Amino acid sequence: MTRHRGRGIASINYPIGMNLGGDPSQALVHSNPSGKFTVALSSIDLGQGMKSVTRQICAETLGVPVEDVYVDTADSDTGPHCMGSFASRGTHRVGNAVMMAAREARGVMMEAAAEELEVNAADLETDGRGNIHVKGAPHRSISTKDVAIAAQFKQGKTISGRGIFLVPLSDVDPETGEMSPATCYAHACLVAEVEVDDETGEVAMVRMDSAYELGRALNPRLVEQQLVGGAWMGISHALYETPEPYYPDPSHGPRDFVEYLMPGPGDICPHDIAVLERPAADGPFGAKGPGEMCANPVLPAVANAIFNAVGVRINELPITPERVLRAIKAQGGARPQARR
Amino acid sequence: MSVTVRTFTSTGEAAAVLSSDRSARYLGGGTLVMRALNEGDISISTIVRASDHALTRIDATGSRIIIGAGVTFARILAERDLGFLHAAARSIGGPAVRNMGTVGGNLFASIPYGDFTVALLALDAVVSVQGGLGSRDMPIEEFLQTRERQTGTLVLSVSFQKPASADAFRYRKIARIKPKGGAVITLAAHLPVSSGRIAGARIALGSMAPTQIRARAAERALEGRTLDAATISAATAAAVEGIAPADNALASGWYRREVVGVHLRRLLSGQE
Amino acid sequence: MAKTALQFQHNGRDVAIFVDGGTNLLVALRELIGDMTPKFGCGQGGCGACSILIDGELHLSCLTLAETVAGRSVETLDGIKEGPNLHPLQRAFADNFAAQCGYCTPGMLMAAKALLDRNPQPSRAAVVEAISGNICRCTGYEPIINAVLAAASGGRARA
Amino acid sequence: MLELRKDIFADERDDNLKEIGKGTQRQDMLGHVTGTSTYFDDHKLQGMLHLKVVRSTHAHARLRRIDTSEAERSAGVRRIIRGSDVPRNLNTLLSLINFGKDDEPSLAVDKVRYKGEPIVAIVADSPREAYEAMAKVRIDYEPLPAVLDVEDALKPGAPVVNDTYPKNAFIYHDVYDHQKLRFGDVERGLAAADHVLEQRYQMSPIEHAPTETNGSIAAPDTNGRYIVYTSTQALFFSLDTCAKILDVPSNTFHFIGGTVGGGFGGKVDTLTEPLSILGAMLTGRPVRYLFGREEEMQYGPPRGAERIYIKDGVMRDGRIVARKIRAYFDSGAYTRLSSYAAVKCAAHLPGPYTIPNVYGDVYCVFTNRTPATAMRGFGVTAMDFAIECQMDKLAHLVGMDPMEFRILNAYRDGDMKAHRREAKNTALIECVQVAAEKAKWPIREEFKRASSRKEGGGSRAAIPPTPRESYAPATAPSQQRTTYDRAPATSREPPSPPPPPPPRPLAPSHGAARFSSVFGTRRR
Repeated sequence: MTRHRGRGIASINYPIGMNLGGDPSQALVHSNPSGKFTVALSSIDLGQGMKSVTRQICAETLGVPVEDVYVDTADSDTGPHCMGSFASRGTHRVGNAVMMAAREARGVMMEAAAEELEVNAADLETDGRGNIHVKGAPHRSISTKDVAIAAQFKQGKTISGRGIFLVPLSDVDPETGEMSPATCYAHACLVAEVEVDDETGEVAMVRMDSAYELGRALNPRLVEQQLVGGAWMGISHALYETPEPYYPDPSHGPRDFVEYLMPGPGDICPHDIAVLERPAADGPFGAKGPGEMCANPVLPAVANAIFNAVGVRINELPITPERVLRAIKAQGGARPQARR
Repeated sequence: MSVTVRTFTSTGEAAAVLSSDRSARYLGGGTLVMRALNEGDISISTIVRASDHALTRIDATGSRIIIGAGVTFARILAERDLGFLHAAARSIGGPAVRNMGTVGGNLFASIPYGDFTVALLALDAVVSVQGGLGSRDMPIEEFLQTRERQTGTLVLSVSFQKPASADAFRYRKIARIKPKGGAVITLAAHLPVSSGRIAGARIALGSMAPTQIRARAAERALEGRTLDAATISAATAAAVEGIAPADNALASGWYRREVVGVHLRRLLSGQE
Repeated sequence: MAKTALQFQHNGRDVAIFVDGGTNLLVALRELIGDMTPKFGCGQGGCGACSILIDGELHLSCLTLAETVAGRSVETLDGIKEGPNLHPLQRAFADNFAAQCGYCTPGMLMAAKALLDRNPQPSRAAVVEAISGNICRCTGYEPIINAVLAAASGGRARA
Repeated sequence: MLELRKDIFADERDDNLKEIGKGTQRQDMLGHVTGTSTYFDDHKLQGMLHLKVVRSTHAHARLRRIDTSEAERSAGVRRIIRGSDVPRNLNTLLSLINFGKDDEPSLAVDKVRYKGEPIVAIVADSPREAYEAMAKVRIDYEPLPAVLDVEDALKPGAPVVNDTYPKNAFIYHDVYDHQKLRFGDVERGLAAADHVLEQRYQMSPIEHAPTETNGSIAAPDTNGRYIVYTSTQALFFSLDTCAKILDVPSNTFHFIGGTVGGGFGGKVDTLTEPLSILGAMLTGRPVRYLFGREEEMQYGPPRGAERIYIKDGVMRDGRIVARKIRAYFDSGAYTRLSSYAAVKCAAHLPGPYTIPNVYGDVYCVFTNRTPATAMRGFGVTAMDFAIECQMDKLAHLVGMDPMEFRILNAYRDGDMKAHRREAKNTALIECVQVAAEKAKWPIREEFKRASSRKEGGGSRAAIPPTPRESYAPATAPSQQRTTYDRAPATSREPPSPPPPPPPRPLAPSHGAARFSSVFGTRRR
């Protein structure tokens, strides 16, 4: 019995938002009478953190603390249209819509504050802690709460804003495929280390090192959630998952979580991640979207690591022990490549 | 037709209903019957329970061990005298399933389930069943061959001779997912040694046939020999003789044939 | 349909309901008692989203015939808070960002609680084993394992 | 463990921000750890009914007769729903953006095109009663030959899967059975290359496996409206799809969702909502339709399988000079979103590299299996697998370090991409450099010094002369000159190039308002 270690890499990019654009999202932001804000969306939080990231975007744009903002998702009577939570479009598209709405609301808030402080709105700034003051004169200040009360009960203004973000739909040339698929791209490179059992074809993950470039990590903890969980899904796609184990023969489809294979808590490995931030020109605070691309480099990196370990190329997914073993037998045994 | 639950204190009454009502199933730990109901199995319309304490008794003090059919895997894991069965018990489900699933129920679990039964087969267990007309003991192999019919009976207990030493009984479940995964292959070996030689070897395999089976050719290769490299090699080579495993979602028959010998060798030689 | 009367303790309170024959405990808890914390993920025993404690032991409510808990104590995620305060496991899950979609979280927390109730200082391997019956599709398990270890060590970070 | 490398691209960012960049706790975390986050199924409604679906047992069959008379009399049954009860029983998801033709019924009427296709829906007082009635539905099938392989499906004489697309392929731009990408002269590039490597890759379907299965609850609301609690990933997408299928104004519905137990792309297809709403319309009661786990795994849409052929030409010094790709998306029996994925895939070619000659044909093919849909990395995941495996092989072939090989070929700011747009804001090189650093993978100094912001553009910004299609590309005999020429040992069948589709003239413009020419066929 021999177990062989090997390392492999893959580098990728990923388009942000629906291909070709044409996928709008809208947001509404409004303040209650005490200066607390609600973001109304029809967008979905399916775990990726839509509520949380748009909350931070709104707070930053308004210039108020994050505690003063809550995001309401997905009620078709109150939330304006959104294309949906897919295609890594949430942070980018919805984030931009929220920014635009928050900017408009901020404009009204600053006007209302200017009226109360009897200054020009252009001379005001927010301190991010719930106050608005004259630039360079922090003592000439009013709280957002008092502004909201004044706007509502004295000035008769609604501190609210509307936002939409739309990347115009691109045409596609039938002959050349000329098109504008996306306005920005995220990037990644990942190194996988595996251990291959040359008698059984079993592959175990040893560790991963990666670098992901995402425009800006709006919330590093949420980014970490996506990247760690996404890399797990990449391992899962690489080595385990299929609802048709004998594709294209459809027989023996799994019926439960014992037959549908995904790595368990005992199959995971350490993963060191670096996050790079090259801001996208049209991203909210430069952000792209980490959600989808994070699994993609793992699949080929694992396949390439297996080659490095035992010298076989597996061109079919998932890379089951059977496929590895067949390939090892076909080449007459494991052929470990230069250790890297 | 709705579902009726019937609870009895005596196993006799429970067995009488099971044998007379084709739609009746014994609940046991619930992991098979409740799943079937949840998934719309309308062939079940009576759930039978029995509260007889004998069903949950473990007698592990003597050389002959008796385990009630209603004993859960968690209880086996809590029983120090059953240490040789802990690996098999731990290989069933996650903690919740081990708190629910029973030894008796495992006898009815089809591939890719039923790992504990592989251990029982290697131990040459006797299954005590109660039918409508009375109870009887049958060798586990006979039970497994007639399993379809046994849903109309009530399994009371399993019993077997305790292995003479910790080394005489070995168990390994080959699963892709860790620590809880369905079996690619399950292996159990009982290797009694008499005067330094193996006498009465039993090798049992799961997922290598529609029910748990014995690797008889491998057993023959071990019989009367010492467990040295040559013997292990002979047993390994014979592991697939006469065995034609099928494809399922977890592995193909080809793969199972290819690796069963490898895993048997590792089990017999104590390798990881 | 004939219904059967059933009494048990639900998070420390006596409850009485009438169940149809064959009703599982998950349906009884959610639809008859209104405790929505245990989730349906498969009805097969494979995902652990419906995990609860019965007399302190981890069980799958979807595979539990409701009638079998008569006179017993059933604990769900709804019962683990200490008054208005979060249970240390809940706090540790939050601190470690151990939830994304949140759907497996109730079952994970109950599996973790079953472990810590018996083994307050578990090894990483024991934590892995304890949550092995629970499927999480979002996190990759690492933050969940870290959260349980953190709760066990009283909130101190652990390697 | 996550490390923020703020030092890289620092000059392009203003980091003077208050809330952005902080690891603020999730807004929904407290709800998640206390179990109070409300998912669609956590709504308890008075008198709720349960909907289950009778599914096809055949991959392809004519439905001779559907007899529900006994099921209608079954205890607890409130309503049997058949295809004829669905107001507009034909839809395609992307009709909302005017892309593709309606090709999929909510409930099959004359034919079933995949195993598990819904035929009859049963609304009953309890799940048990629904299951009992399901067993009483009699369906008389006339089995038809099925096709399950994408390349078989494109062969002449293959069984027609989906009558809307009789050639078993989605039609792009009203003309082609595939999406083209043409950039430079790939055949000349291959001819000039020192090495040519052609490989076949196959990705399996993949199940999303969210812990919460697909489902919805619909209930009559005030003013003749319906309230719908749903697991959808796209609220208005689902709402508008239901309005179309049920032929009512969209404001008939009040959709509530937003907290979903995982999706990954598997909750876009709006499979349960139309039927649960129709059930509520026909019974006047709340109706719940929740997928079981086996249903989710086998008949919930998967990420579709893809088969990919890549032929690359590379020089001894490591420069890739040509990349030619043919890819087949297995859409299953209906279009759903695969037509869109194929265009996205074409746009992604040739990966994040600057290659002067690129050629791609991407097909969306119909087979008799569960229709595929979107999943995390849609249109790209399998192609990235193929491209990056190929990159590793090419590096090996020319004896280069795989990291350095990627840096050498990486796209840079100012380069022209194959879809004829300038590359901007690129960062592949930096990712490779940082990953190498983290993994302690040595790369040479010149590669450490490379930058996405340097040495791009110039001659790399030009669109190369590209032959028109009349330049019939030679498909055989291929110029295999490497050790990789053998068919992969693990493949179940040898690669066989399918016949290239005959070039057809462009259809004349019909003058309709164009949303985009990508619409294979417009809805009229």
